[in-house]
Amino acid sequence: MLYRESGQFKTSYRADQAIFPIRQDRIALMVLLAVVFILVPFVADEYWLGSILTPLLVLSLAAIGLNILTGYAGQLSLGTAGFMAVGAFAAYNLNLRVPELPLIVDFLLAGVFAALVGMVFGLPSLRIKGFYLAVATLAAQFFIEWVFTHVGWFTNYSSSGVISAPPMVIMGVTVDSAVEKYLLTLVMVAVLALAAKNMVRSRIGRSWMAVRDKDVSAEVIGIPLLATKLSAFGISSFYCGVAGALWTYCYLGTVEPAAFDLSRSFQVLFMIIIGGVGSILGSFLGAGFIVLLPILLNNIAAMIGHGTLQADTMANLEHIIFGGLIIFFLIVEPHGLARLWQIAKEKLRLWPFPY
Amino acid sequence: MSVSEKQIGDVILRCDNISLSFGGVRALTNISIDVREHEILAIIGPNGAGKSSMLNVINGVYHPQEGSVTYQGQTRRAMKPHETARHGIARTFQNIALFKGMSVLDNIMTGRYTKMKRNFLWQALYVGPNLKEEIEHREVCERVIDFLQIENIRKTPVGRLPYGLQKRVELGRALAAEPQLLLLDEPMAGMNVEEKEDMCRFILDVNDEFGTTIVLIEHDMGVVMDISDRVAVLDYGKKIADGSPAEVRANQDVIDAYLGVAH
Amino acid sequence: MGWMVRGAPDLSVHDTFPKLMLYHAAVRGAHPAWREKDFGIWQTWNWSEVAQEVRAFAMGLKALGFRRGDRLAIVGDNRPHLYWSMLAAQSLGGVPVPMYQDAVANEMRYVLSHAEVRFAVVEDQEQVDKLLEIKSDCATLDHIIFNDPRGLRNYSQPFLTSFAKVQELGRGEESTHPDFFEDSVAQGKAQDLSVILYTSGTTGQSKGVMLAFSNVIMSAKGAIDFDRLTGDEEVLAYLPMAWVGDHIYSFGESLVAGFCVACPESSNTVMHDLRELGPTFFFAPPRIFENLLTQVMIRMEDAGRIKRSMFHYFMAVAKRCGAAILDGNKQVSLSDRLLYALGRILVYGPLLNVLGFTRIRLAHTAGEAIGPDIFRFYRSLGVNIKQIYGSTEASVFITIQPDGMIKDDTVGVPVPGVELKMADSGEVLFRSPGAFLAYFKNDEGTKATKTDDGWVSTGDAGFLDDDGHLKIIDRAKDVGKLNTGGMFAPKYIENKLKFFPFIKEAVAYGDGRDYVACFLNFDIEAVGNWAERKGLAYSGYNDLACKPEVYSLLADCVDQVNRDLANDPHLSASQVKRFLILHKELDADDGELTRTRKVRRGFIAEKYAELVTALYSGQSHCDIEAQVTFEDGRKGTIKANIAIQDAQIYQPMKKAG
Amino acid sequence: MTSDLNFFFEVLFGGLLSGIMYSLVALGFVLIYKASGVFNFAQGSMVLFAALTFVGILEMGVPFWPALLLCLLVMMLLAVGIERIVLRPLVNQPPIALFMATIGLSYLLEGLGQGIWGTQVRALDLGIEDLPNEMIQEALGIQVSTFDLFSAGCAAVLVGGLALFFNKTRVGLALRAVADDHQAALAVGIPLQHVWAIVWAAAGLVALVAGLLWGSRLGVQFSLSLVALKALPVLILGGFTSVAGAIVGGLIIGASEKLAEVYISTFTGGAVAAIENWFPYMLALLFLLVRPQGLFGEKIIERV
Repeated sequence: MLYRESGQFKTSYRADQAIFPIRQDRIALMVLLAVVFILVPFVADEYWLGSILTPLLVLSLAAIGLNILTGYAGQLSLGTAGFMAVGAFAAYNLNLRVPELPLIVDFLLAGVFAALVGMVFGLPSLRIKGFYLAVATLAAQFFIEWVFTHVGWFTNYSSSGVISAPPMVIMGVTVDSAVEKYLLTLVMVAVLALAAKNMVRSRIGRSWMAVRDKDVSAEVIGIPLLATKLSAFGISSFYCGVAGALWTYCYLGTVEPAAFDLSRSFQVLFMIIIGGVGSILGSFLGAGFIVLLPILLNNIAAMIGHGTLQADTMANLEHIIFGGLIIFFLIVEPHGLARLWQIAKEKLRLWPFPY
Repeated sequence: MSVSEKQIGDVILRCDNISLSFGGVRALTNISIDVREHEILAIIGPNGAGKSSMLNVINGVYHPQEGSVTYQGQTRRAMKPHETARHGIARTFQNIALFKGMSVLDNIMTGRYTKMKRNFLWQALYVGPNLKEEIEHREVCERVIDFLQIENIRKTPVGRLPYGLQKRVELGRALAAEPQLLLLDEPMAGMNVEEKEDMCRFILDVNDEFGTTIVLIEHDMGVVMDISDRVAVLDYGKKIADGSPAEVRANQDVIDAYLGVAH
Repeated sequence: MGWMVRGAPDLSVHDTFPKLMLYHAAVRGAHPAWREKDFGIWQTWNWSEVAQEVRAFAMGLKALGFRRGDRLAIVGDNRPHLYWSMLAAQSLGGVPVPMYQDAVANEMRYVLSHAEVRFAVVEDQEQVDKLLEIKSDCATLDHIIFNDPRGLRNYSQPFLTSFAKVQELGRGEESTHPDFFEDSVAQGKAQDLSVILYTSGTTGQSKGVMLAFSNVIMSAKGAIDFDRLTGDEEVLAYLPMAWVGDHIYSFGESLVAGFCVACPESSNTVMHDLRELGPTFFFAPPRIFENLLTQVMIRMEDAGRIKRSMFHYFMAVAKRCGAAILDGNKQVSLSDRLLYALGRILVYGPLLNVLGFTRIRLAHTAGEAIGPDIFRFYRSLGVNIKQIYGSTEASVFITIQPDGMIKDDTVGVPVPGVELKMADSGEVLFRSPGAFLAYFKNDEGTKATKTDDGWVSTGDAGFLDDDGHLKIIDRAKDVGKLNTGGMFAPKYIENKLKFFPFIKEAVAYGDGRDYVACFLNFDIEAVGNWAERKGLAYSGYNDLACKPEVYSLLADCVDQVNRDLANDPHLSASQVKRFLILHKELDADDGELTRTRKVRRGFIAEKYAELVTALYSGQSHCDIEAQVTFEDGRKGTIKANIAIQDAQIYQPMKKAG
Repeated sequence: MTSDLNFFFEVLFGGLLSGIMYSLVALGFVLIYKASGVFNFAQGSMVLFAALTFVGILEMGVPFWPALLLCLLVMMLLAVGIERIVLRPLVNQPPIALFMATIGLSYLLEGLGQGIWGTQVRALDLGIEDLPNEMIQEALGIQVSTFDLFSAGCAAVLVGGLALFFNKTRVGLALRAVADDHQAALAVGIPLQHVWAIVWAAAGLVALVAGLLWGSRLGVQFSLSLVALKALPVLILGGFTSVAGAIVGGLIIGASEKLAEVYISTFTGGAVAAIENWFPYMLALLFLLVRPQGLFGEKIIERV
């Protein structure tokens, strides 16, 4: 309805290949960025910033990571949380043992460590596919969880295994309020999301999708399968690793293996299924959906139940709803919210015509 | 209209005594085939004669137990398909093997994979050298799109295209690699007459405009006789004839192989 | 910052197209001049690039031996390179002869030999093959230059050269003759022959209309000033280059105003490219506007109920006040203005966007009468569409509808510089700076059309109304007289009838008769739908044709036409007095229509002589037996008893004062 | 030395017997995978659901055997329902989508089971002691749990029964045909959907047995669904399509897991504890690299 594409023709490939080739979309993006960078920090309270928006952003990042591996490269992973844990503990240990490094560098190196671990666990992907590979990533999940729980060095021999994250100082500025943590997360997520979008529309992204869609012809066209799959594992795990570090530093404030258990992996997997497999936008939509739905449910329950519903009933209800939604989306819209968004946009572009 | 004679050059691919078997089942027995530069060589034969296996040996999908493949003067043992791709061999498949989740343009862009150099960090940044590279290769792909006359479906996901167009896109993906040797596995299978004519035209044009050497498998004898310079006939994994279309047509073994098993 | 200067060229100095091109290259060199959708994007050349390209090509032509006065044929779809070939030829004092690209080899042979063409610039292999076929018959043709080399690699004829090769040759030539191009351009004069346009020969051999630079330039200039076009327009060049309309809209006006001309990717993608480009100024014959409207309506019918009713609601709003708002009428109520603004967001804007008219400031239509409903539809959406009247011999423009004074049934007022007068026969004559020099090698034809003092006959009959608007009613040769002395313009009446969606064809008689009577064919789809809604059972066309209900339906249409005619002092005598509905649809296979679906009035009158007699006899019924050709080619006869109905005749309106 | 050896055998036997328990769960996976190509991640949740339902019915005062029958009925209905509502609409989707759907399903079943029957831990007493069997101790001098023996017996009966069913009955033969080639099975007129329903029902039965055995050992609670995770390495080892593989794989995993835990923990002085979570996976993974199709799986030659 608001689209006026006629006359927005492209005279160069640069313009044609822009992420947002339509002017109205660019305007909408600018508005969105203005809202999340400027309006939200002013308007939102501590609860919203610290307990909803920050984890939402971090999980979006993890979902982007998983989407790169599963959505783009077609390699199903159930070890997302494990790779997040690597990032979290790497950031903690880097900070602890090499205090000279700036925190941002810690975060990025945390991602690199996660990438290396991810690539090790991606090695079997050359020989095994599908469920077998999923099981291999499950091995990574359990192994990593176990290592951080049982090898004391990683937790600096803390007796409880739960450590407070050290305070964050970035270029002399202490990041400790909810707003500051939110903004730090937002910047990291925005930059990395852009990088992810860029990769998936470049050579490496095409090679991932080629391997996903038809590995035989990918190889015949000159794409080395192992290197491509490993690159997907590595880059995906990098994103998960950075997300893990942010989860620890900006959201939880504590470093503990229990934050990265199998159910976290499933949570992120659900995000990409509901949000949209093979879509960067979908990663955000899915994270938003999965984070916000329980809050919405709780509020509804509080309204109608007047607090009579118990916590475990709520948990069960959540399980049922998420499980049901996963099945629903897989059956009805396997490409998730991102596809619904795309369809809506398409309708809007054709408005008032049906086609 | 005076059309200059086609120049057929030296042998660029030599398969020597290739034998291939799968768990005891012989697919190819002692096959030797030469392919000369600029020619169109058709491999024909009844179903199960080993035609596709032969292509798979040439581009490294299968590794023969015996024999050797000499390409551009280099004799090789086991080479991976992605390595042969780097050496200028491209192919299409009998059953369309496009990347279903990608657009026509992206499919064709993957054909440029081996020619692109920027690493993933540049790609993450996108602008600058990576964009320059993307655009350079886009230009090449646009020429392929123009050549195959698929401009109007450039951004359509390939899964939505009719069969004939998908075949054309697959050819486009192979062409984007600017191969010296192009292997086509039944490029016209399942097409109607008009689509077949178009495809013939494209194959001849590729051969003509770019000088690409083409090895193709085809069932439609009319097509084979029309467009190929040379025909090799396989039957039960053995080569039973090799020569010009006219020679092959007159060959008694070929007649027996085709007519002897008349249905 | 030369490109910021928006000054219009002084046409007394820059009096040829090559000079204008150099002017734009110098003054606003970075402004886009030509675009072509190719390789997925709109490849764009600015004015200074165009000047370079033309220069290189012209020098190449010179190297090939092109001399002043040589004719250069141009064959192909709209391509920038082909337009540049025209400029190159003109730069060298030569004359471009654009030809219809879909003509068969035989038709081309006539033009090529008649114009004594030495050089031909063609688009691709298809055209090369055509020319090779007839080359031996065209003694003068020395060189064929092709733009797209695809498939031509193995053509070894020495006279075949690629466009790029010629340019390469030209760049070499420049080093030895650096000033040749400028000198050659400077030698051109306003009065020089700039182009020969062959009219498509509907009757007899086509004639080569010779236009001087001043003809095209002054005509273009008149229209540009009339509609206040600027150098920032974007137009789409998609009509045949050989047609004068394209020559003016995509070439002449562009070079005078300096605006940008875009060529579509191919003839199949015109509508898509139109939508992408979103031109600011658009010319199309009525049938294109009609097709677009039909598509819109069909697609809208498939929309959901809510969207559909919203659409119809706002279309009604637009119908009520859209045109008035476009014309700057102050009488529109505030509520209507608000509704219209809302409609602009919800319906009109998206609709125009889908049509590719988002940026459109001005649209022209000509060639035949446009249906008033279609015309009003676009105007009510805010598209400033205007009818114009013109001809090849006038370098197009004779009249244009002025802003704020648009009438459905006139073609506007004379463009400044154009004088009009009516011959006694009712034929329209004009005299203008755009009037052609002469027909090429056809003095007889020239004399018959153009008087010594410059009056050119158009072949159309018409008159000026009280506001000075020209109204074209028919071809002059078809206009007859009623026995009562009134003017009878059959096509005018037929068109009026055909504008009703129920009426598919009409054949009017009246020349040498006492009154006007006509045959009607109804539109089986429209009337069929109507019948279904009415619950009227029918089996087919000839069943419906006998129904009194259908008669009364069409009688309403005839009645409406008669009311309109009564308002017109020139035509009030030619109201339809009697009509009948033909028992079969007029068909080209039966020779009743031409292949382009024009009625063959004389043939029909002969074939259905009894019916014509009956129309003028006062009978209420008539039996007829007619030959028909069925779809499978078999012939048969239909017998029918056809009713003849009288229509109400209205008194002519008396003008007050 | 003898005591060391005895200890080794004790550990080995214990491992093998608990391996049988893994096999039981793995069996459910294999049945469904073989017939419909679906990797049913929700098998573990079905185990939990079965145990919860059984305990729930018992708590309502229904005697043991009728409760078992009732529960069996519920499980079969559930299984058939899942096949119809979840899997049939996804029939032409890529296997990985089906897999993800079963992950969703496992969430749904966990929520549903606990929502209906409550989340607290319940004991389930089958009346068999989880104590060293005296007869064996006397005969062989090693300690083996009676309960383990009992479960092994149950598993053997179940496997035997299923083997009979599939080899001797018409439906069983149809199932095997389906497993070999869907298209061909359809072509010879085997009603695929009936076969699938029966297989799912059989999987429900297996889940019930596993649920009872595991439930009585671990208590009926949420973590019961995690036994499915134990079964995955078993599957990889044994191959997805082989009943025999499920049994042998279970034995290998069970034995090596116990041995590794005992011996590695001993070597490292207890510092490396609780490795049974990941050890089977690593083992399976290493095995995969050598033989991607599993012990009993068939090698697939990819044709291009």
